[in-house]
Amino acid sequence: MDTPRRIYFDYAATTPVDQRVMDAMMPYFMEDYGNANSLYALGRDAYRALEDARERFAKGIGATHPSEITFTGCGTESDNAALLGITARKSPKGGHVIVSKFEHHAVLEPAHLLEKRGYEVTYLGPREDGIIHVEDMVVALRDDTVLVSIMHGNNEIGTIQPIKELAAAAHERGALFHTDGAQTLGKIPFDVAELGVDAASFSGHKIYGPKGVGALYLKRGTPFEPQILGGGQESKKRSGTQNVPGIVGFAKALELMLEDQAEESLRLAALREKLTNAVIERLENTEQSTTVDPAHRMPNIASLLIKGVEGEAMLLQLDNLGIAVSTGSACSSGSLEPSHVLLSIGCPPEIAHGSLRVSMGRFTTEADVDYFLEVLPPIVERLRSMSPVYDRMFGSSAR
Amino acid sequence: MDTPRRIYFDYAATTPVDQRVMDAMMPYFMEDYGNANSLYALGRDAYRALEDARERFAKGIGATHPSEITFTGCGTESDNAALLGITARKSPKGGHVIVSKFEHHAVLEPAHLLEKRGYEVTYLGPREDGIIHVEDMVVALRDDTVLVSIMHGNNEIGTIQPIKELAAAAHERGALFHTDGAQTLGKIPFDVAELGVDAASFSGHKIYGPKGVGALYLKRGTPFEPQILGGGQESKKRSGTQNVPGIVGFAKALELMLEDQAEESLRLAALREKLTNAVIERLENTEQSTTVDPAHRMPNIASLLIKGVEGEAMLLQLDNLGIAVSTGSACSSGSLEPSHVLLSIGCPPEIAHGSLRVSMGRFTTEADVDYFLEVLPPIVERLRSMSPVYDRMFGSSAR
Amino acid sequence: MLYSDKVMDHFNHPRNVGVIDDADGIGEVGNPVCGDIMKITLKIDDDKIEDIKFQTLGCGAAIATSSIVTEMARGMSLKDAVAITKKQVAEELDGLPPAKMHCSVLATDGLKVAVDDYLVKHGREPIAGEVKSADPNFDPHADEDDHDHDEA
Amino acid sequence: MLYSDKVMDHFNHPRNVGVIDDADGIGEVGNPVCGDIMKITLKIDDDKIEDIKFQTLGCGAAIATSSIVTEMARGMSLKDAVAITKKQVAEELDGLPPAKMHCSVLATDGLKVAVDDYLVKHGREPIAGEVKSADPNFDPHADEDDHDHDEA
Ligand SMILES: Cc1ncc(COP(=O)(O)O)c(C=O)c1O
Ligand SMILES: Cc1ncc(COP(=O)(O)O)c(C=O)c1O
Repeated sequence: MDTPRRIYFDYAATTPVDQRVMDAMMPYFMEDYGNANSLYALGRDAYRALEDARERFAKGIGATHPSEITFTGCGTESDNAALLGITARKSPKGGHVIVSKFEHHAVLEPAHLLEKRGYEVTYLGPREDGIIHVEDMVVALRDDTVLVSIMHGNNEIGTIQPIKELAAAAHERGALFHTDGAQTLGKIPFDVAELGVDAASFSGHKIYGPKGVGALYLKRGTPFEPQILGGGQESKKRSGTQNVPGIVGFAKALELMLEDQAEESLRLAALREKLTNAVIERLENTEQSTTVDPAHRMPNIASLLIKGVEGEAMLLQLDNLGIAVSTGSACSSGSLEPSHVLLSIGCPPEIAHGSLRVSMGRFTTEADVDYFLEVLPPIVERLRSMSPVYDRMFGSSAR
Repeated sequence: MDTPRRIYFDYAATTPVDQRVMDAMMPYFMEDYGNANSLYALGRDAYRALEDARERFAKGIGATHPSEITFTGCGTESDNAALLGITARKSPKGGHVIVSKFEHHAVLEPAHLLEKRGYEVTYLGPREDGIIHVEDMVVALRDDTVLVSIMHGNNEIGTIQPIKELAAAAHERGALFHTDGAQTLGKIPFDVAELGVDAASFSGHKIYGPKGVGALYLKRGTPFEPQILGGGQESKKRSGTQNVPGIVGFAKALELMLEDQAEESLRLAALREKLTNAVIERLENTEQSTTVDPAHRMPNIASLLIKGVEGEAMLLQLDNLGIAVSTGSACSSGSLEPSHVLLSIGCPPEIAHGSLRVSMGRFTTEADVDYFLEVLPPIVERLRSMSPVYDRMFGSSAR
Repeated sequence: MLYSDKVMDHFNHPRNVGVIDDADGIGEVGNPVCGDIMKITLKIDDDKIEDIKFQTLGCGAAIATSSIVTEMARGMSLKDAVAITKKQVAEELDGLPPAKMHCSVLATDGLKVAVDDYLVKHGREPIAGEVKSADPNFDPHADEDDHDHDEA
Repeated sequence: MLYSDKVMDHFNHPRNVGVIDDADGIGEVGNPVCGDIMKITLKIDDDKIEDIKFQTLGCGAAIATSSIVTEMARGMSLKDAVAITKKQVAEELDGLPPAKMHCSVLATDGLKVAVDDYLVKHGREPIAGEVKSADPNFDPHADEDDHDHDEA
């Protein structure tokens, strides 16, 4: 082998910038570099580019008006702003908030902060199928529920929540509804009007846009207290000189995603099914982290539990062969607990340590999947053979 | 004239990305696009680039350790985080904070928020010379003063504050000291050890780096409560997938600034003096916004008061001739009050409306200055001739 | 914030700039402390605006709205002239940025004050109603009376 | 987070993997709930470690520290072997990322438990002191005794 193969299977973590996105951004670094808030020609050009991007982004998510889009510094900032900004304006003295147990930390951490500030927070569990069920949320809703935040697509197990139904049920009790759309934007239909949400968060680098830019949809009239304060940019909703190239790139990236969303999601779902089925077939003691039907899964994320191995070791061995994947193992994050997502769906910690997330994207080919299927089994077998407890724990159970 | 001349005199607002910065960033968009928190090779490459940039940035500002640098989404975010993050950890129940009256809104607005949260805030005025004097700060300091935030270089009038002396005096009373270095970084010496500050804020796009990236220096041991919460990136001080290209570009931009800082600041100061003196000589009723000596001025900012004209009108007329400048006129910002900076140094509103900031930079030439000096007088004279009150207000006074 | 082409045209080439020396009506409104001040002088014949000129200290929108209002009012009856609304002025300019809408008030107010100035001088009832006229405290170099438009 | 080249070398090419069938001392520490578990088997002669093998379920650092500790301990006296510190293990690997320092405890603990196992079996006083041995509740398929290392 001359050049080692390099296969990227971690599109859910980040994506390369698409060449066409890069081309769209380029003029705004060195030529049309103006501050969008300046009145002279260079500033007006930047302003026009910014507002054009806002319009296209708004259109891409089905927003009624461009002013409903606030550009931010990243998906995390958008999530933080949604939770803290909406509660601070709607119910500054406290109240009840619901978030799901398997939200991204960008939602969970501000939820913890809200608790410190005197709000009550319900952490709503998914069922074993990896889905947040409307009936469960309805039970958790209270008269003083201010805000519900439930993610659209889960970044680890790839399940899709019934946002439309959840949002409607929340509204029925007078609560506002936010969804974290970082993983689903552009990959499956995401239309704020259709979903009926009041707020939604997005991140540029998940869809072949640049890092360092995010977006927050706030439906007109949604109460919101800005979280980054200063010069009053973004209609006072987010201060700081706007990252014009990043924002232009983000809008372009979204348009590209939408261009072939239907075909691409079918293509990826087929690859996901092939990969998942083959792994389970070829490797004993291996299963999907949830058995929910494919209709409720994101097309691009395969979430596997490889029992009796530790995720980081598997990841590093795959990396030796040029394959980039991710794991919910605690050891990969330096924490003691494995992925809170897997624990939330009832996966025991000793199994969660061996989780493998294979996430695919624009440049994934069937050959990549084949190569993965070729190299994974020997790696797993070798690691299992090095384990002092594999036979004891799993040896008899699955044969 | 074939191509109209285009002269940029608003470097204090934003700068073009330098070609060498662009080159440094390019590999991280489409090739080394990994998430710096991922364990596989692509992630490790990004991590290395990130930590290398952090080290170089730390060195560039004289920080003792790279971990003292937290990268953020913009200068505004850094300022917000410094004010809110330090107070929240050091004195969560309230206390006394001092900021100057002519801080950027990115500092003033969080100061207002602190007031709402029960802190007492002293807004310390500069003297007429446009400088915050140590003696004045000493009078304002109290036993319960938690934090003082005074900017290094003022973005409108270009005065440089005696940060070293201010910080030392604050420390003597047990207060922490933050400075907003967005305008001075790279332009005049900025060494956190020499200045003795506990925290400092910076913005990438002010020094030929990209928009959408900022930095916050926090001296080791400085109490700090993170303001953007989530996955725990940046040693838990700022969550969100790091903008690797932006950060790499920012570090490169700083290095380039430092390479020729001494010569460049002399070159620009000479241009500034030439421009200022010539404008005052050629146009009646015109003066600098402060008479402080050049040693206390940033080399690149000329701040002029052109009496009897309104700043936006002047700006747009200059723009017609291809010249981009800025003004502290209220009308340029859509607010009713003209620049709080000019008001803070005792400039009457009717004069402040006619302020003109000419800020120069890497690509400014003497020919640019000459062209400006050629076109400004007729513009001012025409606008003054259109004013119903110019003769009445200024006609006799300055002849 | 963007100005329409028409605003920029009127800003760059303002119509009817100046002062009518033997004006029949004079209106001065605004306040230099707020950044804009406008003066309108009228020549009136048979309750019609025969000639109109303006001077304005102010931003792009202030100058453009002043300019357009002189074009709109020329030839109008006094009654029609004072009925011009700020919305009409903005529309005539193909719109104004929201933050600049207040500038169109300056222009219509100046016109109203000038018309009433004419009527009052001729012993007639003012028809424009209350408007904020120029702040009498703005001019440090002038006598108190200098800028009282009723007597200018 | 970056592993040193030496960590990666020991992770990719772990030394002394396996189980000594007729081991004199056996140590099993860690807990699959926490993600890592390590078993060390020793062949001991004249209070010296003649042979040493390990098995580890765990992350890269867990495997590498297991591997290096077997190399360090081989040929050592029992007294010296139990004195190996986690710091020495980390240093021998050219450092460990801070978040992974706990892994080096696993390796030294495994060694200590194995040495004491040998001593106790031979009616002697243990010398390693208290260490956390494998959690007896981790194995749903085994009898309680199966994984009590004292009797394995
Ligand atoms: C579901 C979800 N929400 C939020 C984020 C945060 O996005 P960013 O890292 O761009 O801040 C991510 C990705 O990391 C994500 O997967
Ligand atoms: C002094 C000062 N502080 C803070 C900022 C804010 O930086 P940014 O717009 O990059 O957030 C700026 C520039 O706008 C500035 O000049």
